[in-house]
Amino acid sequence: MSTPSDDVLLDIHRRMVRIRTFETEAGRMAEAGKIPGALHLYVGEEAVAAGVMVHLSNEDWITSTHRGHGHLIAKGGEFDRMFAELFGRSTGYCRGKGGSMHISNMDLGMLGANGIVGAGPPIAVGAAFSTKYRKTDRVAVTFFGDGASNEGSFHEAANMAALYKLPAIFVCENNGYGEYTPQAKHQAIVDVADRASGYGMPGVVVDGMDAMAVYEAADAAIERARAGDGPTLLECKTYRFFDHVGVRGMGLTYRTDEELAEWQKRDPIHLFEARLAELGVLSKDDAVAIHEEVLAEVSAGIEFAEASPTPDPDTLLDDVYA
Amino acid sequence: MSTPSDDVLLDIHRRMVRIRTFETEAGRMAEAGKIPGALHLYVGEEAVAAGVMVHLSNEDWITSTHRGHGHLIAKGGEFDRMFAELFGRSTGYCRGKGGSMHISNMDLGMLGANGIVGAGPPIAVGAAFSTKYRKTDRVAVTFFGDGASNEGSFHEAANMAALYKLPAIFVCENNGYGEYTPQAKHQAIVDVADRASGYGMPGVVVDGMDAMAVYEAADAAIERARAGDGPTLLECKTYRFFDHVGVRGMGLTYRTDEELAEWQKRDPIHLFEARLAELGVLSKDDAVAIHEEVLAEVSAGIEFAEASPTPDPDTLLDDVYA
Amino acid sequence: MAEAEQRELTYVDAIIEGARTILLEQDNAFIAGEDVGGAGGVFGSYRGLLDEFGPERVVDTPISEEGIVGLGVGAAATGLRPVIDIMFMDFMGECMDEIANQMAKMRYMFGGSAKLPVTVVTMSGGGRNLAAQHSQSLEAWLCHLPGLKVVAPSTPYDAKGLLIAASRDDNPVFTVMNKMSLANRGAVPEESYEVPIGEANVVREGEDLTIVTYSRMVSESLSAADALAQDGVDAEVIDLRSLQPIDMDAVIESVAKTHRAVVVHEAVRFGGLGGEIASQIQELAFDELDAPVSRVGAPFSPVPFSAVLEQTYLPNADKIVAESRSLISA
Amino acid sequence: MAEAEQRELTYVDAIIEGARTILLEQDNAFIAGEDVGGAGGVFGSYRGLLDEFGPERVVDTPISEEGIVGLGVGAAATGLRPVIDIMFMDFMGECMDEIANQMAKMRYMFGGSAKLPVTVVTMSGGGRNLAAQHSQSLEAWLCHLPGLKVVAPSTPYDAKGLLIAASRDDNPVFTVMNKMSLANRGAVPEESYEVPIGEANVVREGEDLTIVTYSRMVSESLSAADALAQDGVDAEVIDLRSLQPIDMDAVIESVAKTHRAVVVHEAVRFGGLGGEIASQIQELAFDELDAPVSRVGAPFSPVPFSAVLEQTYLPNADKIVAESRSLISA
Ligand SMILES: Cc1ncc(C[n+]2csc(CCOP(=O)(O)OP(=O)(O)O)c2C)c(N)n1
Ligand SMILES: Cc1ncc(C[n+]2csc(CCOP(=O)(O)OP(=O)(O)O)c2C)c(N)n1
Ligand SMILES: [Mg+2]
Ligand SMILES: [Mg+2]
Repeated sequence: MSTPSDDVLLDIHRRMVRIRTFETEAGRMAEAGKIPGALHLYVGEEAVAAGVMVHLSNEDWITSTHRGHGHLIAKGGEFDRMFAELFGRSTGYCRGKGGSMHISNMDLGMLGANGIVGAGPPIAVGAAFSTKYRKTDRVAVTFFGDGASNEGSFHEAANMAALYKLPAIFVCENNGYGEYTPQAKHQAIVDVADRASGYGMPGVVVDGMDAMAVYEAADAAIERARAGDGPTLLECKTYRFFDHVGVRGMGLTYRTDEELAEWQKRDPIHLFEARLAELGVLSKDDAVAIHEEVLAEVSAGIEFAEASPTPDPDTLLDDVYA
Repeated sequence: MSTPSDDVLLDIHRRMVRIRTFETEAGRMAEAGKIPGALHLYVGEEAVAAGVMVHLSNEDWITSTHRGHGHLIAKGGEFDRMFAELFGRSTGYCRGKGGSMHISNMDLGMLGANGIVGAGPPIAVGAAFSTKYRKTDRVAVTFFGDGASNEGSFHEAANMAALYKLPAIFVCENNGYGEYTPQAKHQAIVDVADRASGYGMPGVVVDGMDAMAVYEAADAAIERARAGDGPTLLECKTYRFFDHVGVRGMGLTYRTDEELAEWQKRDPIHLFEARLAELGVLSKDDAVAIHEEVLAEVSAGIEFAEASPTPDPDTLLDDVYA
Repeated sequence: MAEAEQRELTYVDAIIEGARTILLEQDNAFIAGEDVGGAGGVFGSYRGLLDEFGPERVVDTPISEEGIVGLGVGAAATGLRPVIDIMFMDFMGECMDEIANQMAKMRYMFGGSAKLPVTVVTMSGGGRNLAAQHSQSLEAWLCHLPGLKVVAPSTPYDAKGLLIAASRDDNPVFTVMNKMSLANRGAVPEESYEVPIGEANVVREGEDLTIVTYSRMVSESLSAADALAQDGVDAEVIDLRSLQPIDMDAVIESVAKTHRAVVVHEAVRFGGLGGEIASQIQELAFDELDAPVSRVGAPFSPVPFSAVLEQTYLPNADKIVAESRSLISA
Repeated sequence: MAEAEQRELTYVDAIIEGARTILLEQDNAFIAGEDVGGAGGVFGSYRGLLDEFGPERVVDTPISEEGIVGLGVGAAATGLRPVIDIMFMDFMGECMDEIANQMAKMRYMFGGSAKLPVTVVTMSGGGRNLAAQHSQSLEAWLCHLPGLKVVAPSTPYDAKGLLIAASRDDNPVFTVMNKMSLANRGAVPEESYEVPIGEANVVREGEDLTIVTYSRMVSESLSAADALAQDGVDAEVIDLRSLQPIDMDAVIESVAKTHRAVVVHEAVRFGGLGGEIASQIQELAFDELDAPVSRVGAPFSPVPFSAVLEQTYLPNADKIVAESRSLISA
């Protein structure tokens, strides 16, 4: 493995900032009543999407989850069309038909957020089958949560991927909770990666708050996949800083403020910025400038969305069939 | 663990002989056109059912598979009502409504053969939940094949059983094939037991042709369950001497005569009889007598079934609802 | 009814009270599902029950719908009386085998020797901008499965009473709740009571037209009936409450009086339960009919996200009025 | 048609030929399912294809229906044209999420940016003493799902032609085959051809009564028509072939002529597709009807094992005759 160039480091950083800023503002918009439906935000988990996606091109496929904005942004999603989708406008990526839980962009190789927990892995296996069938060196990455790892669909997909030696990477974003249920109350194991050996694939645990660690582990898994050696289960230990839905959600007491504060000390963006500063790649001022630049883009995206029309009711029955 | 008494050894032996004789004659009846539908025979795998079931009472529950006669016989099923069911008679265990794939007896704690591969484990988890809820020391054993271990239902059930520390035992009857597909073409692992650690339960591999080995491993797993320490995944390596369906089935070439012959050298009944002879528990003559005795019972069962009436068409809509 | 019984509750509180009653009355009853315990259900429909009854009887599960339903099947067959929560009806896709091939058929396949007293609680319907995978009304799948019973309460009163009835039934019963009705208020007696499964409720009497409906479309139908009354059209509204078995006697009695019927549900019209009901009406009361039995249901598309599209999509009082008017003029 | 085209094939051989044609014509097509490769399918419907096309294109899968359908969804969305085999239709319970929430809805949820050219092949129906979990006809579940197409061939000719049409369609299409029809023989052209999806086939012309049906019940309906002819009743028989979309124009045209209709399917009558069809007939042709639209379907129970019970259970020519007679005398 080669150490990443400065450009790559800055790229990872920018992807994280883009996610953080988009999500924070999306949360604000939701609280202002501008985003209907359910909004599952990715704040706190940015290092995972950024550290994986920086390895991928538009020809590599990903499947996502209900918590999907971060994946789409890291894969190249544009703020204007994303906000437009969340706002339910016809200029959105899904023309207002999908919303947050189905946001997608086929041109970017992003096979959709998904409202069904665990539905992604089998689809990613299909995408990986596809790239192998066509003898390309492209991969498919499926993101899923600790909670999702208990769905049978994950099991079936993992087994098939290993059996066919498909170029698939199973990225478990273990944020310690499935909705309001802590991991210890939904599975008797600590590391989801322990499931890998049961399929005949390597299982790797990585600090999901450390973008560099994710970058390196993803690199190895993707290289392995591209080399034809089959899938890897890559578990990233992370934490969501917002609630399961929205920013503060239902106000349940399923986790403590102390626990949150403890994890926030390891904010993936702060950690990475400190690292980049250490390496002399990014000064504090430059970082601030990037945050401001991105915030301006986000604001422009929101303006675009707000100025966009709602879908014409006559489009209701469009695109049920091809 | 205590070594089994002579009585227990003879009990295991008799259960195996009962299965072998019943299945062999059932195969003959099917070839004679007397048993409609699909018949999945258990010949070759007797040590598994016998070695496990000898530990259980009628208050312990089991779930079975499409290949379920052996489990029911080992759990105490009677030949007459079993043949009656296979023949589709009103005196059958299911009054002719279930047939081979749904044969069951609630009084014996047998929650049915099952036509759906992988459907049993979640039901067994429910039964185990039930015995724990009522604070009994009863267990639930779920039998399933190597092929079934790739169904998501197995995964979900295993995770739940481990999570709740339920008194459940997952017995994988690995006969090397799911229908006509060899294990190497349906999973990238050799030992299904390797999946156990991914749920947080012990996984044990045992020679499924050796009734004594199964007996001992099942004893440990059941003791563990009764003690409140949770489930075990017990993989028994075995082989079916007949085809997937019926005796000779579709005449496919998915496995070789040599492979079959190799396994037949380790016929579980022959092995066990040799062992019992060595131990001085069962002479050759006594063994022959037992086989004859059982064959007579089987013949009586067939006679009973043949003399039994077919169901009254007026019972068609009975028992859809309680 | 005595004054004390006029206490009002929301639909969601009525579900809580029904569930609590079940746990109080039946030692062998327990509730299991995703986030039903610590979180009290994502709709709040089990709030407080974990604290009152403990984790043995209010069981948080992993996200494993097939495992959860299997747990219910196995526990019911072996003597317990599970109440299984499937958070959104849309998630039935993950567990249809345990529903259709095990729960619905076990008793029959076993020749009557097993009993499956399992209650499934689930949430249906759109209106909350939750898009295609969290807004469906899939009761037609269930009603086509011999061995299951299906109820769909429209009011807090029925939600509590049908839930209790379901739990006392020795068969699998699906109680299909509606997520847009959760905050609706209505009179709910404090004591335990059953709404009998299989009995429809004539919620408005009328002479000119019968609207046959259930769940959230009952209130839309009542609004439609009010609007129609302005035109001098007197609509009778029947709340089926129970979809399997279905009280066709009540429907036919009404149609024999009104000679016109419209069947209304939120589910997709094509292949929905309305087809069965409309067919039965014309089979059983052909000579009574002055016009074809018509149907109001969702158009043939997934549920869209955007509010303007979703509101265009959903059946409502206006559409019921329009359909009724064209029926009257037919 | 030329002489050479009068070649006869069995229904199962017609499926093989259809599948082979697909693999020959479309480089991006592959077949995946349990035992489709080495075993050639448990019904023999893919016999020889592994040898001819190799394991990349004829793919044996683990017993993982949700994984298999997901494979089809993911492969189709990314440019391949999968043919996915679900051995028995009854096993759909294991994969309804990938069918209903992913395959059927992905295109719509994505605002039209995805294309899902996936064909699913599955076997329906009873008659082989396979009992409750291997004998069902669950097409009603599928037809209620916007985004899917559903066809159900009754003859070898249609089996091949609809399978090819399905594979060329850019939408998910279920081809619901029938396991009692496998040995039936009929004329099948050797070359490639399509039976257009959405077009019914009038398989017998008649004046007195329209029998609307599909799949195996077509032959039962034709037998019934022969028996009715003895009584002087001249029945028209319509083979729908395609259930979603459904050719109601053909049905209404016929009913406008005969003024009487009976809808026949093997599926459980309650909640089956017959309800939709009967409802539409009376909606669209109320004034043409001289009698209620009646329906023949299976009674409300799981499919029993024992031959005597199963034969009592299954719809057949006799039941169609009886229903038709009572319709004529109505
Ligand atoms: C099949 C299914 N079951 C349940 C849900 C409800 N649900 C939505 S998100 C969620 C928790 C998912 O947990 P996890 O996979 O850990 O992802 P996280 O939310 O933590 O990112 C649940 C239960 C669903 N959407 N789909
Ligand atoms: C859900 C489901 N998928 C597929 C089948 C068809 N089928 C019946 S038995 C079988 C093979 C099962 O293999 P295994 O679990 O190893 O059991 P074995 O037959 O070897 O005892 C298959 C695929 C089924 N009955 N149910
Ligand atoms: Mg999580
Ligand atoms: Mg096997």
